[in-house]
Parts: sequence; C-alpha cells; structure tokens
Amino acid sequence: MRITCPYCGARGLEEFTYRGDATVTRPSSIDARATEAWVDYVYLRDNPAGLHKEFWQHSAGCRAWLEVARDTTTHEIVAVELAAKER
Amino acid sequence: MRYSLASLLANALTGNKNWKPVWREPEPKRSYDVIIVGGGGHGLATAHYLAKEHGITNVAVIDKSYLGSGNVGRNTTIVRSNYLLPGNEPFYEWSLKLWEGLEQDLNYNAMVSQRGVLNVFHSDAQRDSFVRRGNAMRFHGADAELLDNDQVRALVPFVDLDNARFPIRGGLYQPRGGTVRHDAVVWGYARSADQRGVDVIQNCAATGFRVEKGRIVGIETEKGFIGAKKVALSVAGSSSRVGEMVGLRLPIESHVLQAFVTEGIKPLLDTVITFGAGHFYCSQSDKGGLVFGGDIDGYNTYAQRGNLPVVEDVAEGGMALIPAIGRLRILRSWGGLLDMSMDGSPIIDRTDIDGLYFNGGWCYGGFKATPAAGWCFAHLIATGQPHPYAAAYRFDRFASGRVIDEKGMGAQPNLH
Amino acid sequence: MSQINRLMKRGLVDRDKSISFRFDGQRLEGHPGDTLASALLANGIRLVGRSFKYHRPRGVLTAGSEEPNALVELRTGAHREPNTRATTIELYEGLDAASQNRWPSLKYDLLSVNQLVSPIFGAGFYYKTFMWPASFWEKLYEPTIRRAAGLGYPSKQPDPDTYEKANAFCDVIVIGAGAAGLSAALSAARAGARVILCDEDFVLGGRLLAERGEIDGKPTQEWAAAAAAELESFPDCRILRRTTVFGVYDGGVYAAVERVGDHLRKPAPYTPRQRLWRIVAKQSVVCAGAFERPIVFGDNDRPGVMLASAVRTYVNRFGVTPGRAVVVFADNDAALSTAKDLSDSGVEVRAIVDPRPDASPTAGQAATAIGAEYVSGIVDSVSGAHGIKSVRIKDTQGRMTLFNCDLLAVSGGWNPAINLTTHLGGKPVWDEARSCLVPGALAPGMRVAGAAAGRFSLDACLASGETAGGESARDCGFSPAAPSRSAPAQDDERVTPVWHVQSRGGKAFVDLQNDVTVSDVKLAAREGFRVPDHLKRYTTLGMATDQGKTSNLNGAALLAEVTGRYLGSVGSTTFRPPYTPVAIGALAGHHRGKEFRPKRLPPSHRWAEENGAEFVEVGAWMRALMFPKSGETAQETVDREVANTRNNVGVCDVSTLGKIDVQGPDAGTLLDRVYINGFSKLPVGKARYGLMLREDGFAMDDGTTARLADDHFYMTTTTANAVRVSQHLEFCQQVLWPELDVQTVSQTEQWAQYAVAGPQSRKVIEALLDSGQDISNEAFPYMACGTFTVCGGTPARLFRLSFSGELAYEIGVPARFGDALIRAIMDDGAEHGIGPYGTEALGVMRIEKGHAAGPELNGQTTAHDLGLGRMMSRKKDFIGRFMGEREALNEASRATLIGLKPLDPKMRVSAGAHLVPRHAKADAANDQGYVTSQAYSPELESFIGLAMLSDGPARYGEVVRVCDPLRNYETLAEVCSPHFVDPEGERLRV
Amino acid sequence: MSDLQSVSALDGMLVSGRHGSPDGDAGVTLTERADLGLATLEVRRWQGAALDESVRTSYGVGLPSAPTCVEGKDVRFIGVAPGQWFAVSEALPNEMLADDLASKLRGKASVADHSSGRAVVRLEGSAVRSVLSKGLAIDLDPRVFVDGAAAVTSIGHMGVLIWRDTEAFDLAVFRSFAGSFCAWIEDASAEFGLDVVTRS
Ligand SMILES: Cc1cc2nc3c(=O)[nH]c(=O)nc-3n(C[C@H](O)[C@H](O)[C@H](O)COP(=O)(O)OP(=O)(O)OC[C@H]3O[C@@H](n4cnc5c(N)ncnc54)[C@H](O)[C@@H]3O)c2cc1C
Ligand SMILES: NC(=O)c1ccc[n+]([C@@H]2O[C@H](COP(=O)([O-])OP(=O)(O)OC[C@H]3O[C@@H](n4cnc5c(N)ncnc54)[C@H](O)[C@@H]3O)[C@@H](O)[C@H]2O)c1
Ligand SMILES: Cc1cc2nc3c(=O)[nH]c(=O)nc-3n(C[C@H](O)[C@H](O)[C@H](O)COP(=O)(O)O)c2cc1C
Ligand SMILES: [Zn+2]
Repeated sequence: MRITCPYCGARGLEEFTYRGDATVTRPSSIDARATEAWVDYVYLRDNPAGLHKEFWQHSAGCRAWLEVARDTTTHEIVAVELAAKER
Repeated sequence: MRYSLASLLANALTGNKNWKPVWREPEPKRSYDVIIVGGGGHGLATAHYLAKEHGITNVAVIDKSYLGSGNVGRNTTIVRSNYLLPGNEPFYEWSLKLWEGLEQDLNYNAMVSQRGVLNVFHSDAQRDSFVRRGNAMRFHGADAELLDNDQVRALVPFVDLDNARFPIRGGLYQPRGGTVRHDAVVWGYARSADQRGVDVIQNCAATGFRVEKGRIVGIETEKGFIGAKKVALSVAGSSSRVGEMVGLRLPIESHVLQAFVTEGIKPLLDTVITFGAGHFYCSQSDKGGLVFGGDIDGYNTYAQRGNLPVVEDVAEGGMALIPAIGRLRILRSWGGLLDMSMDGSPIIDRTDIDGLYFNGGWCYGGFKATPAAGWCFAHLIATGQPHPYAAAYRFDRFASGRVIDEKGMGAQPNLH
Repeated sequence: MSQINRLMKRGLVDRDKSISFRFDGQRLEGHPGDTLASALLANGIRLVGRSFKYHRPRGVLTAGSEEPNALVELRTGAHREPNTRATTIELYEGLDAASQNRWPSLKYDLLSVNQLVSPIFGAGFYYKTFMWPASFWEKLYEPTIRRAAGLGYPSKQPDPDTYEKANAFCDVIVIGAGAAGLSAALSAARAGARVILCDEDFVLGGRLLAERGEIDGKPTQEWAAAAAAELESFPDCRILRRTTVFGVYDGGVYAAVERVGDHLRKPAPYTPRQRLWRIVAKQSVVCAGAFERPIVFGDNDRPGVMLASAVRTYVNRFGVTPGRAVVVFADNDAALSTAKDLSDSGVEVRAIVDPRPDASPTAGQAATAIGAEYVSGIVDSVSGAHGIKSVRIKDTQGRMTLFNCDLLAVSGGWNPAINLTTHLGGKPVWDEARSCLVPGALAPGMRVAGAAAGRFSLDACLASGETAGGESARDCGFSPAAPSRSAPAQDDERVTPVWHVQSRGGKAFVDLQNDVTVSDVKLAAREGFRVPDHLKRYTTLGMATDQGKTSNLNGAALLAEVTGRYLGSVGSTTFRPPYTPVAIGALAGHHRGKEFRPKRLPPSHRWAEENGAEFVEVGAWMRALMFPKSGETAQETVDREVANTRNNVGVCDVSTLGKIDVQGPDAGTLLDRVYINGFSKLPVGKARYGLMLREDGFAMDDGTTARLADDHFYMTTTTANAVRVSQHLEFCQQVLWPELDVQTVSQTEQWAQYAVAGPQSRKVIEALLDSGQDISNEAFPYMACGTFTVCGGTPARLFRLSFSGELAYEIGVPARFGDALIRAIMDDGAEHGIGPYGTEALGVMRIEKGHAAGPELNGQTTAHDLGLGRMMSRKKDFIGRFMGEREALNEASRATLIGLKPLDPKMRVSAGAHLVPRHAKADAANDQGYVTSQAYSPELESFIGLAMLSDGPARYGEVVRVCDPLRNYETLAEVCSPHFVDPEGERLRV
Repeated sequence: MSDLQSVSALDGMLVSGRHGSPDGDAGVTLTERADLGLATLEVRRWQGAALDESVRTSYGVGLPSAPTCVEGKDVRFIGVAPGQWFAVSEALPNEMLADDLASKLRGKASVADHSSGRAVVRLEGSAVRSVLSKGLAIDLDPRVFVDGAAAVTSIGHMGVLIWRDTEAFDLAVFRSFAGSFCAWIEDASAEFGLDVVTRS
C-alpha cells in the first residue's frame, strides 16, 4: 500500500503509523454527564466495510498527521489531506 | 459412524465406499431455538456445547461461506494459557483443559499436540514481566517454567542465543501449550454438533435481523428469513459489519493478520517458539511446513490479505531468531480478519437487544479459546447468565474502566 | 555414463564446454545453458525423487517452476536447500544435489510400503484414528507422522549467504519475457516509458526458446534474442533475469526476488545470493504464460511421464531428448508439435494417442507424417516403476495395444498463469470456450497478455503483448506507436478438455507431490468436502510446493464430475503470494544477526567501552549497564557504583532520554493539556516533574520539563517512550488543538546529557563551569535550570534534577562535545572520587527513592496506582482526565505502588513475584499484587522492592508473602513506603 | 573557543580508504560533512508571510513550500514538512547557524539546533543511485528526484533526510545511528566498492 502524503508525495506503507477512525471528535466537556460521549470517543469506532476516514501519521517522513479516505475492502485510497487544516 | 482404527480398516476393505458425509447439508428450517451466526471454530463449538451440555439441539449454525473459511482456517494454531490478568487466565486455562479432552469428546483427531510454547526474553525487564505472568499462571493452576539459556538451547539448539542484536536471556515455557490442527477443529465440532441434531448450513450469510419490541425474532439470510428465539453472533472479523445490521456499535476494529508456511521439511522445530525482540512466532506442522506469523498489518481492513512491509518484518524477525531458516522458502502467505478489541480482550455478553448474544473481540488469539468460548457462550445463551470463567468479558467494562489490557496499550486496537 | 540423451543439434547449450556435477554422489556432466533437470535427462537419469506420502518413484514432469516431482536437496552442509526444483536450477560447475524423501536409497525406499496400505491411508485418515490412548499422540503417532512428513532435510546451521533488498520505480513492469512479454516491453520502451522486464528464467524468451516457429521470418529463439538486445539498448529499460515476481501488493507494489548468485557455485565476491526487489510500477503487464496440464490416468506419476511441452523444451532448448521411444498422449493439436520435434531430432515416436471423443483429423495426419501410429483412445496402463517401459493403449473400441516406450508425453491443454492477477483479490473467471480459468477483475493499472490471458496462439501472444505494452505506456502519458500486429480474433485452438481417463492402471494422481489420487478426491466428495477449498484442506490437493499449478484445475474438474456439477460453477481455491516459494533470507535481506535492527549509541559510548563497561540493549539503544572492575561480581560492581554515588559522586549518561523542544507562545498551554499537572505557571529557570496519561486515563509516560524561556520548554521522556510521546504531542498539536501556537521537535540526538549525582556533584560541576557562573544552592536551587558555558565556552544546559535522590545535576552539551565532556567530568571529578555508574546502579537508586519507571509505568497503572493521584489537576481538562476519573481507576482496592522490605534483609524480593496476605494460601483467590522492581540497597544493607499492592498505602507495616512459585521461591516482606532512602528529600536540597 | 574536543558523528565508525570490491574505481565515495550548521525552523502560527519576508531579508531567498532546497546567502533551506524547514550552512558552522536563525527570525519561527544531532554524509559516484536504492524507497531517477530535491524518509530502518546537490547526495542521519548507518552503507556498496573520505 502506498499513501500519497500531501507534502512528501507517494510513499510506502512502512513510513506511516496508523491511528484509526478519524470521524471521532474529542468531547469538549468534562462534565460528569458527558460520560457517554467520552466512552464513545475513546472506545467505540466506525469500522465500515467500504470507505473509511482514518488518521495516519507520516511518521518516517514529514510527521504530518493525515486524514485518509480509504476503502477497507480494496485498500484503494480515495483522498488524503493534512489533518491540521490551518497553520 | 464412529471413527476408529477398526472402522478405518473395515472401510478400507470395502473400498472406502461407505463413508458418510461428515455433516449433513440441510435446508434451513422455518425457525430454531437458537441460530448461531458464524460457522467458525467458536460458532461450531457453541453449537456442540449447547447440544451436549445444555440439551439444546434445535439449533442452526449458519455461515456465509464454506465451514472454516474464516480465521479458524487461517490461524497459526497456537494454543496456550499463558495469560497474566485474572480476567483472562482462568478462562484460557479452562480452554486448554478442554483441548486436552477434545478428541475423545468429539471422536475426531484434531491433533492436539502439546509440544510446548516457548517465549524467549531478551532483557531483565522483559524477564520480570514474564515472571509476573508465569506466577499468575501458577497461581491459577496452569503450568509454567522459567528457562535459562542452557535450557532454551536444549529445546531449540539452532536459535541465535548469543550473537544476536538482542541476545536471548531465557524463556518462559508452557509445556502444555502447543498446536491443534485447525481444520480438524472445525470438522470435528461440526460433525459432533450435526450428529446431535444441529443444522450446519453453509453459504448462507446473515443479511439482517428482525427485532420486535426490543426482542430478536429471527434473521434474514441469503436463504430467506429464519425465525429464532435466540440469536448468537460469532463472526470474528466480521463483527462490526454484522453488528451494524442490528445497530450495534462495537469497541472493535477489523484488522488483518498474515500468516506464512514454508515448504515441507523434515523435523526441525519441536516446540512453538515466540521471539521477544521482534514479531515472529513459529511452529512446525505435522506436514512439515514451518507455520509462522508476526504482527498485524495495523490498519482497518476487510480485504483478507496484507501487504509487503509486514512480510519483510516477519522474515527479519525469523532470521534474527533462527538464522538457519534463511534458505527455507515461504510457500504461501495469507491473511485473516481479526476482531481487534479496544483492550485486546474478548467479549462474551448479552446485547441490549433481548435474545441477541455476542461473542467477539478475540483479536489474534481466539483459536486457543475455541473450546472455552463455545462452552461459556453456550452457557450464556442457555442460562442467560455469564459463565464464571468469562465473567469479565462484558461490554460494560469499557465504560467502567475495568478493562483487561494484557499488553497495557490502551484503547488502540492495532497495538494489542 | 556419458550424456546418452544429448542430441547432436539444437538448443541453447554450449556443447563445447562441459560442466561436471553430482547427483546422489554420482559424477555427471552437462553443458552451460542446462538446468539440472535437462542435464539429468541428458545423462539418461529418469528417477530423481520420491513422493511425499507413498514414496513413489518420480521423475521430471515439467521444464519450469511448476515442477511437482523433481525436487532435490541442492548443495551441502550449511548451504543445503531442500525441495529445490531441478527444472529451475541452472547448472554450474561443482553442483551437488541429492534426491530426498527416501531411505535408504532412491532406488530402494522402505517407506514405499506405504502405498500397499493406501486404502487405510486415504484422504484425512489421520482425523479418524490415533486417538487412543490419548497420550500416545505426542509420544508415538505424531513423531512417526512427522518423521515421514516433509521432504528434504533443512540445514540446522545459520545461513552462510547474504541477501539484500532494493527498490525500483518504473512506469511499466512487464512480468514474463515470452512472446507476449517481450512484445509488451518493446512497445512500452519504444514509446519512451521506463520499463522493468522481469523473468524468472535465465534466458529471455519463454516458450519462444522451446518452440520451433518463426516470427517475422526469424526462428523464435533468434527473435527473442533480438528483442532482448533491443530492450537492452533502451537506457530506461531494466531487464531483470532470474527474477521472479512473486507477489502483487496494494498501490502498484510488485515484490520480486532476483537469484543473483544461485547459478554459481558460490555468489560472486561482494554480491548477495539473492536480492528482494520492491518494485513500484504505475502500470503492469502480466505475461506469465500458461501451464500445460496433465491428463490424469493410472500410474500417471511414473518417471518417463512428462508434459508434452516440457518434452519440446528439452529437445528444442536444451538439445536433450527425455526418451528414445515416445508415445504422445494429448487432447489438443498443439501438442502434436512434440511428436514432430522429436521425430525431426531423430527420436522415434511410436504413437500419438488422442483421447478426444471428437478426434481431430490433424492428429492422424501428424502421426502419418512421422510414421507413428495414431490411436483414438486412452492410456490404459503403464509399466515400469522406476521409469516407464511400455504403455498399454485402449482405443475407442476397447482394443488394447502395447507400445514399448520410455517416454510418454502428455498434454491435457493449458491453464493461464493467472496467479499474479488474483493476489489483490481478483477472482478468476471460467472461460468455457478455452476450458480454463482466465483473469477476472484486475488490480488497478494491471493488464494481462499472451497465454496468461488465455491467448494461446503465437500471433495472439505477440499482438496482445504489444497492445498491452503500448496501452500501459499511454496510460503513463506516453504516445506509443500504433500496434503493428493485430491479434487473430479467434485463437485457432480447438479445446476439448480431457481431465482424466478411466484406466486400469494403478493409482491415478491428481496432485503428484502430495500424492492425492482420484480415489482421494472421490472419498472427500463422499464425506461432504465438496467445495474446492474443502477438497484442498481435506486431501491437501494443491498445498504442496507447487501450489497445484499442474493439479488444481484437474482436481476441480474431477470434483465437478463426481458431484455432478458444471465445472464453471465449482469455483477454485485462492492463489496467494508467493508465485513460487521464496527464501526467508531474501525477505530479511541485510536485517539479520547484529544488523537485525539498527543500534543507537549514546555520546559516551566509546568512552564507556574504553572503561570496560558492560552494555545492555534498551530499545534500540546500547546503554552502559555497569562498569565492572576486575575480580568483582556483578552485585559488587553495582553496590560499589551505588555507594560511590551516594557517598561521593557518580556520573551516568542519560542522553537516551527523549528530549523534546516545545516552543511557542502556547507551549505552556499544550503542556497543561498533556500533563496531569500544570506547567504554564512554571517560572522560567525551573523544571517540574510531570505525568501524562493516555486518553483512557492510564499512565503513559513521565519526565521532567524545564522552562528555558517564556516560550520555550524542554521536555524529557523516558527512553522507551520517546517516540510515542513525540507522536502523541504531534497528534495533540495537529489534530486536537491546531489553534495552539506551539511547535515541537525532538532534540534527543542533539544533546549529550549526563547525570552527575552525589554529595560532591556541585564541586564537579563547578569545576566545569566557566568562571563567573554561580550554582550555589541559593543561586541554583533544587529544580532550577539554566544555560551556562563550560570548559571554555561550550554552551551547556544545566538542570538540578535528581533521579538518584542525591544532590545532583544533569548537564547537557551539544552531542559533538559529549565524548569530551564525559572525559572532562571524570577528570574534574577525580579528586572528589567520581565513578561512572550504569543503568543497573541507576535502577537501584531510583528504587531506593521509590521513583516509578518502566516496570511500574506498564500501561496498566493509573496516576492513583502510582501514588500520584493527587497530582491530577481539578482545574483543567487534560488528556485522560475524564476517563482517568472513572471510579474503577481510583478505587483503594486497586494495586498501588508501595515498598517492600524483606523480613530477612538477605532475601530477595523477586521482581515478578505475586503478593498474598501473610497467612493466606498462595493462589489466585488471594493474589493481591505483584513485585515490579527489586534491588539490593547498599545503604539499607537489605534487598528491597517496589510493588503494586491492593490498597497498598493503607497497609504499611503489614507483612505479606512474596511468592514466586515459578522460581520456587518465597519470602516474607513488610509493606512500607516506597521512599526507602531520604524520604523527606533533604539530600536533594543541600 | 571550547576546551572540549568536538567529535564528529562518524568519527571512528568508518575507516577512510577503500571498502568492498577492490576492482576498478570505487562506485561510491562517501565524505563526511562535519561541522555544518544544522537547524530546524518551524513557522509560528499565522507568521508564514512574515517569516518568509524575514528569511528573504536575512538570507536572500524565500522558503520552499515543498520538499526541495533553496540556496540562500550562507544557508540552504530544505523543506521537510508543512511549515518546517531544515537549514544547512557551512558558513555558519555548528551552533552558530541556529543562533543566527533564532536571532533573525524571533517570533516568526521556532528554531532548534541540530548541528550535533545529525551526521551528514555526501555520497557520489557512478553507482550512488544503485547503492541508495537498496535502502531508500523513493524514486531516485534524475528526472524525478531532480537537482535540489529533498526527502525525509528512512534507510535500512533509520530515519534520514536526503537532498540532491547536482550529482551528489547529502544524507543527514541521526547521530546515534551513525554506526549502523555505516554498516549499512558498507554492505550496500560492497559490490561497487566504496571510498571513504573522512576529515584529515
Ligand atoms: C493469521 C492468523 C493467525 C492466528 N493465530 C492464532 C493462534 O496462533 N492462536 C490463537 O489462539 N488464535 C490465533 N488467531 C485468532 C483466531 O484464529 C481467531 O480469533 C478465531 O479463529 C476466531 O474465532 P472463529 O474461529 O469463530 O472465527 P472465524 O473462523 O473467522 O469464524 C467466523 C465465521 O463467521 C462467518 N460470517 C461472517 N459474517 C457472516 C454473516 N454475515 N453471516 C454468516 N456467517 C458470517 C465467517 O464466514 C466465518 O466463517 C489467528 C488469526 C489469524 C488470522
Ligand atoms: N498452442 C498452445 O496451445 C499454446 C498454449 C500455451 C502457450 N503457447 C505458446 O506459448 C507462448 C506463450 O507466450 P507468453 O509470452 O504468453 O508466455 P511464455 O510462457 O512464453 O512466457 C512466460 C514467461 O514468463 C515467465 N514468468 C512466469 N511467471 C513469472 C513470474 N511470476 N515472474 C517472472 N517471470 C515469470 C516465464 O519464465 C516465461 O519466460 C506462445 O509462444 C504461445 O504460442 C501455446
Ligand atoms: C496451520 C496452517 C498450515 C498450512 N499449511 C499449508 C501448506 O502446507 N500448504 C499450503 O498450500 N497452504 C497451507 N496453509 C494455508 C492455506 O492454504 C490457506 O492459505 C489458508 O487456510 C487461508 O485460506 P485462503 O488462502 O484460501 O484465503 C496452511 C494454513 C494453516 C492455517
Ligand atoms: Zn509526508
């Protein structure tokens, strides 16, 4: 598998570190009532057969965290973006 | 037909014409007391124990493909009970006990081979954590031995003990661990369940679930709707996909683990060995091939195949541990879909839907669990109560924090 | 024996030169250009091996990598390679090969008795027996089975050869250099594309080398040579001979192995035996050709039964005839050229046997032309165990004719080599017209041409190759010339497949290597194993080293027949990488032995070596474990190092700690969010200990962070977690809080950092400092940090931190001064009695101080467990806060950090031992914790330990059992505070 | 100046002279580029334009927005990540480069010194691409990896920053890996012959 890093270009899988589901958002509240949101954030995952939006870091390259849209049934990569949208 | 040397001889004399199918191929009935979705090791074992231990025989096991097409047919067949945490150890030890009596129970030779499982370590810190584990095993009545380098050398003379990048400093050994012939487990359980009246139905994927007033009433399949009082999911790497059909969002990711086998060779390796400084574990099959594997590929997938970096990583680990395998050739590599859970431990539990039960999250280690998982899952389905050995395998442990994290890697499935 | 079967003419062997080699100890000769198989055949040797289960005598079946029978042990000693296919071994001077799976000899093999009891040894017999008594399985049955299983013997010595890996990139990879592949490569290269052409063979040409046709008026062998020469002339075309593409992976990654030195007695100096190629290609053209398939009949495994196309290969390419009197048995017209080529070479063809119900007139004509008999019928039986002597042919009327012959050339048609087209999941599809599986959906960028695509005629191969090569180039942005050839719309080949024939002979083998017979397939079907995958798993059909290249489809056809199904609907098993078996060494390359993983050496490494240090692997680092003096035991060394540090002063390289520069206006805010305690209010010039959690609330790492400037912090992490923490921070910055203005970068490599610890440490540091810099206790108190210069202007960072619990400093200089600084420290410290200490002594001192480290920060512990619960800020959100506050993570009953003092100070508190109450049984029910770390404390003159104990801090003073049944050890110890030495920390502050 | 002797990262790791195949001219020459000024700069939030402006003023070039090199007055800037550059200088050796950058770019970029943290070697020769391709999984074709191109990647499990300077390749590897890097390069270049030139 090769991922096209928006900065470095296409590189082999071995240069990247996987982190998983990129659709989750860290809850903003630490209020006791936020339990469900936190459990969901930390432990529950989208795990679709098909298009999956996921975090990868180009850890052996530019170290940018990436949001990759990839088909989990074919490994086809549809889109790659930098996770940090502003700088 | 009972299997024995006598039956082999008798059949040989009659031209082997009288052997019967190992299981029937029934059409699904309109409904069952229990439908088990997933004809892997766990699903079939569950059916066997439901019938045998609980007398529940109006049961169907359905699988979307041929029996044993999932992980049970593609794993490296290592069985052991060398676990650390109290939530795990009694369960796996029970499983090992069931393996020990399996063939007599099933009247099927699954080639349970207690050739020993050796985990080598390379540092004092690693030794200390292995000792902690070995002692936990002893506390639970399992067998464990701490080996020094001479003892390691005696077991596996060709490992690179001293001249390695990470020299070996000893090993934790479980003599009762070993391997079991994977396909035989499938066929043995299927045959036994079938003989007890269970319908084993292949090529019949579950495609949907019918829930009425919070209670399961049956499932949609490729062969039409089948009614059921209880439905039990045991679909391993497909857990999320199947769960999604009934609205379950699971603490599980699907990952691929690759495995490899070399060309057959005369006996080389008489035990199961695991490298402690890289990703490599290996045993020799009865056919003569070295069966080995390493780490998972590390990304979510349903493609049932992996990529080259892991192949190389495993080979590097193999060469580092056993430099004599350089000239042996890999014959075939393949992959299986793992249901990696958030703490690396499994789930055997009820769901929020009445009558719907879940068994999954076995990660890369559920083959060894097959008998006990079937045993405990059957108990849960039959009695509605978790079996004591599987009492910790609950969904709610994630919310409560009572996770069972053997590796201490936290909620990142690909690190377990 | 001379080369009795060497033909006078033909072939690509150099008859002027001889190569001598050995087979089973017998000295033989061949020529350059031979394979081991062709040389054996030239010498009239037909029996080359024994089969897996029944130990049947076997000969050469094919001339390629699909060979199931002719497997040998190649080379000797540590170089021995079992199961090597004689058909692919290039002959070299001194080659030494032995037959395998036979005892005592190839001719007389005792285990061949197995075949007599084969009715019992049918498919899957072992599942039905060997169950009583249970204990006999490991003791008797299994060892017996195992000794019988396997084929060749592995060398048990380290592989003495070297391997390497290489990466290559191209526009178009062409796999296979037959008619199709050469055409494809030519059209792509001519268009200007970067091309890589791989062929597993050592000569390019594929079947062009084995046939006698013409292309553009040139004999095919010449055309192939010319095409190869033209390809060589393109600077952008790389030709890899002896290179098998064995796997297709995602993203256009093709894995190939090049046998760089296998055709030599030993690899040329400075070159590897094999090289793994990782080829990234935008487009690929698979031109892997096709495998001829056998027809299954009784005793079809006898030496002398050979595929018809292989016979042609031996005759036309190697100038060898595998026999002197030949019968051809084929269901297709293409195989007739075998008869013609043999006859043209002066070999007698006795008969052509055609099993097709609709017998073809061509076959009869072909027979007449060469004076052979034509029989419409089948092979009924074969005689001659070690090599066929005659075949009995049954014609359609049931009449039998006996033909004496020593070679039976068989062809059951062709199967495209679709293997590589399925590696990414593409399912092959059944082509009814051609009676074979052809590639289905292809991987992105992949094309298939020639016989691999089911285009069997030469014209079709050339044309489809040319088109595929051109189109691939076009898809890479080049403009290929219009194709010069057009493929015939319909291949002229008539296909009426005959999979097996009902004959009287003995066992009829479907899978030759694994000895799977027709009756095995029938038995499996009878027992319910009715899909190809079940058939495979139950009978092992297709699981041998050839992966069923010559047997899978015959097996499926038989299965279809016995289960009454249409073959096209039966399906197939899955092809998986590798295409042919690949040596593990090649996949590891350079990364073995000491080079398994790179090593990291800290700045003081050379100095430590000079000073007799013992080293230990800590992750990738090599760290000094201790500095033994002669005559000391390890314990004495460590005791001395500890005592000297506590009494005088010691120095230890701590450069391996992760060091992260955190800069920017929001640096403090980021730290507040990753640590459980606060950092934004830390004054400049101060350092603070911090603990960070994972988001699930468990501890992740700890370390000190110093504030060097308002917008500049310097974080340290544990050695083990340095990489993880960097990634974690980057995630926080880039994903969670991109709005923060903070930048992080690893500085681990930049700074050499030494801990100088002990009552005399200030004096040592003062001596290093350039004058005018004050580090008195007042000016530079505990937890101070600052920038200084040392030794005449070297910039240095100084931190007053202590892991040892003594007055201590960590001093950092740019790593290029690291070597000199440790020497300077030792020089300056000499008068104060300085001594180096290693990680072992460091560990002792941190245990004496009760500092948590790796064994306690094991990913299963919480801040509460580490006794740091109160550090968790209640004022802010931070990573892990919410989940860390879950009740289960803070219960008193959780195992919590404590100290242990053995009642008898001479007794160890063994790390890894479990803790149970003093008077309770040592079992799971009473298991209350475990020892994480242990040490001998010279200061306390006692062993001590750190442990995690349920409700620990409330139990100080209680005596518990320290149980280590694994090492058969037990002792009693008192629970105490983990701070054994100087609990108030007075020594730190002087 | 310091009394402490500076030791280069490759010192003692690779003997100078010929390694590997002794036949003909060495296919690769390795020269250590010691005492370079090496530093990273990372742009502060919203300071992109200002940083670029300051770099232009002080060093006479704009910062590249891709993994390529630009040659400024005394300093070469190499794009290594979004908003991050690796600076290399002979004129401002060792720590001087980072000091210079920090003083000139204050508030616009975070600067960190790496002059001691990397070993920089120059590889050149007829076989240089073949040798590098044994470890680098990037396309080194001269039309793809053009003069001035750069990449952060890895070589034999070691992190590396590589850039091309006409026909030579400069590689910055982490200091602690220098020994393993040397073992790797010795192995990879053995078939072509390796000439090692260390500082006299
Ligand atoms: C390469 C590899 C090596 C491994 N090595 C080991 C090891 O050495 N030791 C060990 O203990 N464990 C090992 N494991 C893990 C072990 O194989 C699994 O945890 C275990 O087999 C899972 O349980 P199972 O047998 O029931 O799963 P499976 O065999 O995967 O069964 C699940 C079944 O569910 C079916 N299914 C899925 N969806 C549907 C649907 N919609 N409808 C109907 N049926 C469906 C599938 O077809 C499949 O047959 C390994 C796994 C792999 C992949
Ligand atoms: N008349 C028939 O029935 C019939 C049937 C089949 C083939 N043929 C003839 O055979 C030829 C087929 O031409 P073609 O070019 O398609 O095939 P080919 O068999 O001539 O060439 C295939 C080449 O691919 C190589 N190869 C295969 N797999 C490889 C791999 N994984 N890695 C590297 N190399 C690999 C082989 O070594 C071989 O040289 C034609 O001449 C055709 O007429 C005829
Ligand atoms: C323990 C074990 C041993 C195996 N041994 C062999 C073998 O000797 N030969 C072989 O071709 N495949 C062997 N396989 C692999 C199977 O052929 C197959 O690849 C695997 O079961 C996955 O199925 P799939 O490749 O059809 O997806 C083995 C598999 C396992 C689990
Ligand atoms: Zn990148």
